[in-house]
Amino acid sequence: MKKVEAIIRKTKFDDVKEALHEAGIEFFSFWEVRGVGKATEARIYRGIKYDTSSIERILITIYMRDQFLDPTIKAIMKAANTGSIGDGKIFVSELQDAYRIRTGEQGDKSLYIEE
Amino acid sequence: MKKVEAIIRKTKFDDVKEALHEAGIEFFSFWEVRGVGKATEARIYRGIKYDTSSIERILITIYMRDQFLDPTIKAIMKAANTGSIGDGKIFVSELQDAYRIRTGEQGDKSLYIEE
Amino acid sequence: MKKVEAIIRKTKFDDVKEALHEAGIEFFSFWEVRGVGKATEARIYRGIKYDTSSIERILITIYMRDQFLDPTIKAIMKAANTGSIGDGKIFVSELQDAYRIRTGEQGDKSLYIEE
Amino acid sequence: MNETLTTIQQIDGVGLDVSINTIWLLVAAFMVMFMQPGFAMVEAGFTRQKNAANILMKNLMDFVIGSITFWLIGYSFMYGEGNAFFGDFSKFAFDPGTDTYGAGYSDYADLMFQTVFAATAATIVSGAMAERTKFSAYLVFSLVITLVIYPVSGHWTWGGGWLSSLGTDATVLDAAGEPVSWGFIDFAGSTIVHSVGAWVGLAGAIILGPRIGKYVKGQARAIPGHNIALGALGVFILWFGWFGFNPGSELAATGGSASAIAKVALTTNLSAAGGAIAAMLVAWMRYKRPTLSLSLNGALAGLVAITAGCAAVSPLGALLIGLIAGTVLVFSVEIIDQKLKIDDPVGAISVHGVAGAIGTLLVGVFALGSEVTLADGTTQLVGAGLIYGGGMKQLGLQAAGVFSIGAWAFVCGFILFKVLKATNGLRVSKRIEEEGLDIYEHGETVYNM
Amino acid sequence: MNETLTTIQQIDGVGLDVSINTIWLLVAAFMVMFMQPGFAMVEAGFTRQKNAANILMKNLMDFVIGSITFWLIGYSFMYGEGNAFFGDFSKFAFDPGTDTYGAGYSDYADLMFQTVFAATAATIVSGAMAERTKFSAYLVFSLVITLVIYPVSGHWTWGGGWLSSLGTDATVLDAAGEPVSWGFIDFAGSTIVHSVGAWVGLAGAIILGPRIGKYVKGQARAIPGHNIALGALGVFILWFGWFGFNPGSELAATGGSASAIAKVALTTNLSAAGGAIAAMLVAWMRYKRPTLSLSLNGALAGLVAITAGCAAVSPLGALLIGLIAGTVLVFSVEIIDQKLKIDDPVGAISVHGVAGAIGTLLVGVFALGSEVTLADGTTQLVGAGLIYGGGMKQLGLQAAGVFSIGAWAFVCGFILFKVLKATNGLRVSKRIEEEGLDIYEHGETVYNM
Amino acid sequence: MNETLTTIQQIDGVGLDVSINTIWLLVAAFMVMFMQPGFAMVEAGFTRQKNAANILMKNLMDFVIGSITFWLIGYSFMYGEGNAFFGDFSKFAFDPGTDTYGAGYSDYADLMFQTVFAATAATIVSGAMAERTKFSAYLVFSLVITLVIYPVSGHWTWGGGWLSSLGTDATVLDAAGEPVSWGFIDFAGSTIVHSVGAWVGLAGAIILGPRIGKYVKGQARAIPGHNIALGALGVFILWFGWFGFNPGSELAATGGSASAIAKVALTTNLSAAGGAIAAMLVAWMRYKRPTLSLSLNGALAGLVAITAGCAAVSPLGALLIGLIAGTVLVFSVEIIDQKLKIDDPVGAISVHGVAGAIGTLLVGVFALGSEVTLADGTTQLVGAGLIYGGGMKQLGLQAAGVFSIGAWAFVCGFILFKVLKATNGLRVSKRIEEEGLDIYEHGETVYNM
Ligand SMILES: Nc1ncnc2c1ncn2[C@@H]1O[C@H](COP(=O)(O)OP(=O)(O)O)[C@@H](O)[C@H]1O
Ligand SMILES: Nc1ncnc2c1ncn2[C@@H]1O[C@H](COP(=O)(O)OP(=O)(O)O)[C@@H](O)[C@H]1O
Ligand SMILES: Nc1ncnc2c1ncn2[C@@H]1O[C@H](COP(=O)(O)OP(=O)(O)O)[C@@H](O)[C@H]1O
Repeated sequence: MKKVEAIIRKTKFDDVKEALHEAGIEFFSFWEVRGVGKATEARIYRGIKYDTSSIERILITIYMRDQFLDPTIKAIMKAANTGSIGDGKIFVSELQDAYRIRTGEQGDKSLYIEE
Repeated sequence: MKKVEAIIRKTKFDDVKEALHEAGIEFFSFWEVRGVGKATEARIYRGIKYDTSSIERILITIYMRDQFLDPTIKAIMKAANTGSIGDGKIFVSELQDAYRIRTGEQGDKSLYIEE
Repeated sequence: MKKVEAIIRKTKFDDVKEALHEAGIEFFSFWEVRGVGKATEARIYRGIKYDTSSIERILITIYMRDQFLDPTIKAIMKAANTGSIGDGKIFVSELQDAYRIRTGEQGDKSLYIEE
Repeated sequence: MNETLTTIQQIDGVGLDVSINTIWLLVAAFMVMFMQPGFAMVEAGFTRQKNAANILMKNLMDFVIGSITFWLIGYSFMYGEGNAFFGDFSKFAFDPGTDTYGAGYSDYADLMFQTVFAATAATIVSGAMAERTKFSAYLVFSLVITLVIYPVSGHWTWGGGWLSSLGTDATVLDAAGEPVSWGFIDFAGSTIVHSVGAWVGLAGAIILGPRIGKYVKGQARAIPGHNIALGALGVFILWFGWFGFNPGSELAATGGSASAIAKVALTTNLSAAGGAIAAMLVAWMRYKRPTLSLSLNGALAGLVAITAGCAAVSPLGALLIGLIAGTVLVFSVEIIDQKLKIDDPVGAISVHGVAGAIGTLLVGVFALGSEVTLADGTTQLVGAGLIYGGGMKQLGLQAAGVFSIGAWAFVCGFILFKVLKATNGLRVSKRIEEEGLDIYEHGETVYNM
Repeated sequence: MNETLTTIQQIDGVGLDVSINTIWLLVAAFMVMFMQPGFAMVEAGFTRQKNAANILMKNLMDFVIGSITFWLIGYSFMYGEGNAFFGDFSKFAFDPGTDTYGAGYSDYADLMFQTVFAATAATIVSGAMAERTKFSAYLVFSLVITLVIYPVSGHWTWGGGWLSSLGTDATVLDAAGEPVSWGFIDFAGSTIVHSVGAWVGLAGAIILGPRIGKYVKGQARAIPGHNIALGALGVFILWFGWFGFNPGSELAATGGSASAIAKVALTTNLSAAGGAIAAMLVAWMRYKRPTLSLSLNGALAGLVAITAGCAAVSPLGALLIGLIAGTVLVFSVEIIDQKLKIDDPVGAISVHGVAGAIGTLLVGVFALGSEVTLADGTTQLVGAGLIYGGGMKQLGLQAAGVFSIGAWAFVCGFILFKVLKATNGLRVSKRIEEEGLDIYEHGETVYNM
Repeated sequence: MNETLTTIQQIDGVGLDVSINTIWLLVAAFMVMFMQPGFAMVEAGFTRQKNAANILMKNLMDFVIGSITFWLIGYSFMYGEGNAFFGDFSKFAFDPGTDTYGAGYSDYADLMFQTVFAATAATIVSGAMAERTKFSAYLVFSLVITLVIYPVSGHWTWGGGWLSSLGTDATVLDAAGEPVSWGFIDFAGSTIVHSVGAWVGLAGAIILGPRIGKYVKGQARAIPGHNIALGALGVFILWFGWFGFNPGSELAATGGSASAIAKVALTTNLSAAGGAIAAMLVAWMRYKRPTLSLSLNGALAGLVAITAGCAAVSPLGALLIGLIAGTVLVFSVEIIDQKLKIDDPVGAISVHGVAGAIGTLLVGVFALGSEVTLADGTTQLVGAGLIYGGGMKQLGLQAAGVFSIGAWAFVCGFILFKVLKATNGLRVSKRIEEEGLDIYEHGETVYNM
């Protein structure tokens, strides 16, 4: 199982969500993060410069079965891309185990609903 | 060492917290996330449908020594369960290293306080 | 590649940011989290005690090439330290893959900008 | 008030005093209308964010519905002459065309002033029933309270009904040989407005039952409000609005009323201050912390409590009423929440119901009374409270008002909500309550990225 | 209004009626000024948080600039005698020193009252052009609207210009043998204030184009406001302020005005209520949900719509106007947003433009008219609407006003923004829009840890 | 003001002018009371969320304590006749029973008006000492400022003390042969109210020292406020309230006062506008950005600055005072924060102290003066500023007031806080400051899930 974390523009969220659904991803979680990068736009608070480079982004976290990794990456890459600096990144890591609280299912099975 | 991430209902937070304490977990971090899932309740903003399925959840992150994994999973599974759709999931991954900033302790030792 | 997560005091954020920049870290993401720990200061809401121990912290997440791990840990350890309880922790885990959305670069390359 | 009206200079047939009184009444009415956002902010701030759109919508809609129905029928039902129990339909869809300035101010201004009071009674209920009530049921309720519940009991006192002359004693004749008429004192509506809302809300909260997760293993859980800064803003707005509510209820600013309105402003302010400080100190002693949420509730308790007696007591009496109300508030919240296990998310029952009842009763203790020259030339103090030598008489009258109106409101509320429960349904489903009324009932969330 | 002025008692040469009217006007002016935070909260709440500092700054600065320029020149240009189209410079940098109390109240009070109206017109525009307009361009715009656009069309009616006597018919002579003078009715400014702002904003929104991400593959996307609780607070504040806006526009409280101001308060309130409930119900039927955001907009639509006719229609007429305005609002928002694809983040064009136009036109339907005694002793109803037997005449006058002023505002706005676009630039760069105007334009964010 | 009082029509022995003045004073008092949420929102918005409950609680409690103590003792100490330096106890627990309408309005209205002023002085301090002061210490301080510090220096001018006749010159006799009496001009309290609060706060901020993390390696760090939208709302509320503060301070609306109150509203508004725009432009030039936070502070600086001279200067003069105040504000914030390293989280010292002092001094430059007919029949201008030919005299008087009152407030504050530090403790522990005063001092957080 994999954990995919994607940091994307807020304005691209709807597009990415749709692309993920098309790629077969039904569940994911997300929250707002701030990113520090190369952009160095000064903020001024009452005459003092501060926080010279943080921007607002959304972090999407998806836990998935291995076979979804490739389509997911592709979907995000396509939907979140604008070509300008600040499009964000995708990070992949290994997920060891997963449980569905409602049913107690474990492992792969907990990541999809049998129909 | 393990990293356990649990996505639970907000209303179950107090129960889970108590259960974790009983399971010997003294430290954890949490924040609010939104989840996208199968529920597809339409929202309407000024006549336009949007964001058709996001719900509010809490993500709890616990970094722990290996021996705490089982009791932790059990505790969360029990305390967060309501049996209805939307109870959430638990994810486990490997943690490579840990440090306590205050003392500089590293590894397992950084995850508990000797008394 | 590594993923470093550091939970630090809000008031130490500026110091840590500077230290990271000095250590060569150009990009990171952060958000606000609440921590549950040993501190047990009671809150009272309309006569009922609750939420006896949560405090506000910042979680910094940095995805990096392996060679940055050591300087990064050192930088955070130094900048975030006050010596009092509550300084926070640093967690390290393995990162399997990374992509830069703008360019499509993958792996190590996606984590720095060639000049 | 305006006994020498005929001698007052007129412009186009309207006396300057009429203009003065009308301005005063309108400004007061506008300030009372401004209490609506005060309630909205308090109720939204003291509940969870997943239900914020719902509570704001309820606060908007009870004012909207109240504005229409009270103009259409409620006003007539309350102030139409009728009998001792109900008004009539003589003021239906109020629009006399030609203003009579009957009471020394524009008739239209009176309607406006009374309308915002009706809406206040309605809006209190939403707090006690927050976070679990169906929106459609709430709309029906808003209609009924401004059409019937509030106007009827309002008629009993302010509309000249039976409570307004309950104290009259056939043996006490004034200089003109008429029995001196007085009764239950509720100057601006501790009981008539605030408690009515609260007791209806109590009935609703009982029938609804507590929110999911409020009582776990027999223990009350704290469900903190999501934005106490908005709540504090709301309380300050309410405090401000109360300077329209109480001093405005003098309904005049000329003659002796010029002093009366200022004195009412003073008693109102002192009681609010007393309520806040008492609640803070009691909470400090009991819970080891001077908590903001209870201090805010304490200020409101002081305001509600003084509303009945603001024109009848001295500044010192007002301060004492506030201190008592603030003290009781803390215990009341604790008992209702933790002992009686009635889930009142914003404390409306304690603030508007308990403090309203206590404040109304305390008029029977602290009222200065007014001197009346009797037929035999002696003077007598009528309406004086216990400590000013009035004995238990006024206290009895106050109790009669508190209990009769309380019973009316509670019973009406109880029946109404039972009927709603059986027909339309009163409570949202478990899932909706869990995920928030905003998404399911209104399809909208208040906070977005 | 004060025909018998000379007989009124004076203190130091100033009649008590002057004091009464001045107080009334000042309190009303302060309440209208208080609409500024209402607009600020609505606009900030209904847009995204990354642009909140920008929108707050615009709301602050249009009031600031308007206050200065309208005092300096705008007031003179609007109310200076001039000709039928423009005022003059006779009131430049208004400071007469000795007050003439020319209109029955302090001259300075009049300036204050008119100033806050001018600022209202200006502030409406920021909503329609939110989240993408350069701050510097907005400053220039604020200057121009309070210096020229608003004062000129304002002069046409309120300044005694051509629209104010358009209905005059040389054959209808009053008792004194003079032609009875009346014209376009816009009592407090549905068209003169609100629509002017909206049509300028429409021009701006068209020239700017939609926000990035608003229309994707030809489909309108929802970009929800970041804090509807602030938005709701803003609407309540505006509602409160409107009680200064409309009743204050009577410009007097003595004589028959004592009744008029109260009646205007009533019509204003009923229309607002009608607007809110209609919008809620229509949205409920159309989108299956009673949404807060549209109900709030509906209340504003009701308020804007009644502003023209608040003194001319009956309470029932007012309620109907509100219901119509609230209904139209929902469709207007949908059409402008989804069909015409004009991106108006807070719905200003629908609320202030469309509802303003409809409300102004409806005066031609619902106006009660006023009876005038003619030279031959008979009486005639002038200014009556369609349903009161006035035929199409008043409707025609209303249409003349709506279209002439609308055209003036739209064309001026169009030229102004085209010029700004070509010179200073009107829209921020893609990157700034993406990351938020707050950081790049103001170097500051509103929400911080 | 009411020289022909006896001839005014009365109702029940109370003149209509008394009603008019009383209404005016009460409405103004309510508006000033409403400045409390303004301050609360500004201070909460400009500090961090972990201390929001604390700052809201302080704002609530200083008004509460001020309301009680000023009624009980402060009012008497300020306005009781006494001597040139202190009042007396003749108005202790103010409740005269029978209203004398001594000054042309209800005595109770006067108390209300003065009370809200006292509370304003108190509330300013919380901003300067925010985010690190013990709550218990703050309560004691609130008591002392409304009991002693504010009433004493207030007595010097408004209570008829030594500053009020400092300009009197035994050789300048009026028509009646009496020396013409005038002195330090501070119409509504730039110095008497605002600066007093600010200088006490300055003493407090110095004794407390800066917040943890404010100065790192000798460099000032920005600690941005957590919700500038609330801050902006607060500023708008304050601006609105100021229309009660300044025009209300005329204490009458009849006779020439009808014009005066309107003119004061105008000067107040122009100065606020001037302050905001100057601060914006200076910040734009100095920091490359038109920042919201400084523009908001600039508006407040303009308001504070004009408070002394609002009735003494021309509209143009007011605009200039605002422009100067707004300009100085930016430098003052920078110097106090970055050079002097005094940590004033919300800029209260610059806004209320520096702008207050400058505004008061500028009266000595811009005051128009008033003409007095002397015993010899010639007329003389007294109280005129530098540019109107008054020379340095009035400037000297203003300086005397600014410095004597400033010294009094600062020294009292210094002693008070030193005593508090030595006894109760003034500053919270490092851990409490780090984790937030809300949790540890009040056991409650403002924002919850
Ligand atoms: N190495 C990293 N670790 C953590 N977050 C990162 C990292 N690189 C990028 N981000 C996040 O992604 C956001 C946008 O990425 P950025 O590098 O600016 O895009 P681009 O590569 O297109 O220039 C950053 O603001 C930050 O939040
Ligand atoms: N694969 C996943 N990746 C990320 N988040 C998930 C995933 N599955 C579930 N979640 C999170 O958990 C929440 C609740 O889980 P859900 O699947 O709805 O519960 P259930 O399995 O009981 O139906 C979701 O809203 C989402 O936030
Ligand atoms: N094992 C853990 N898992 C998750 N979060 C943790 C863990 N340990 C600490 N934290 C986070 O770090 C914060 C501060 O750490 P803490 O242990 O209190 O510092 P110290 O070790 O210096 O006493 C906690 O409030 C919590 O948010």
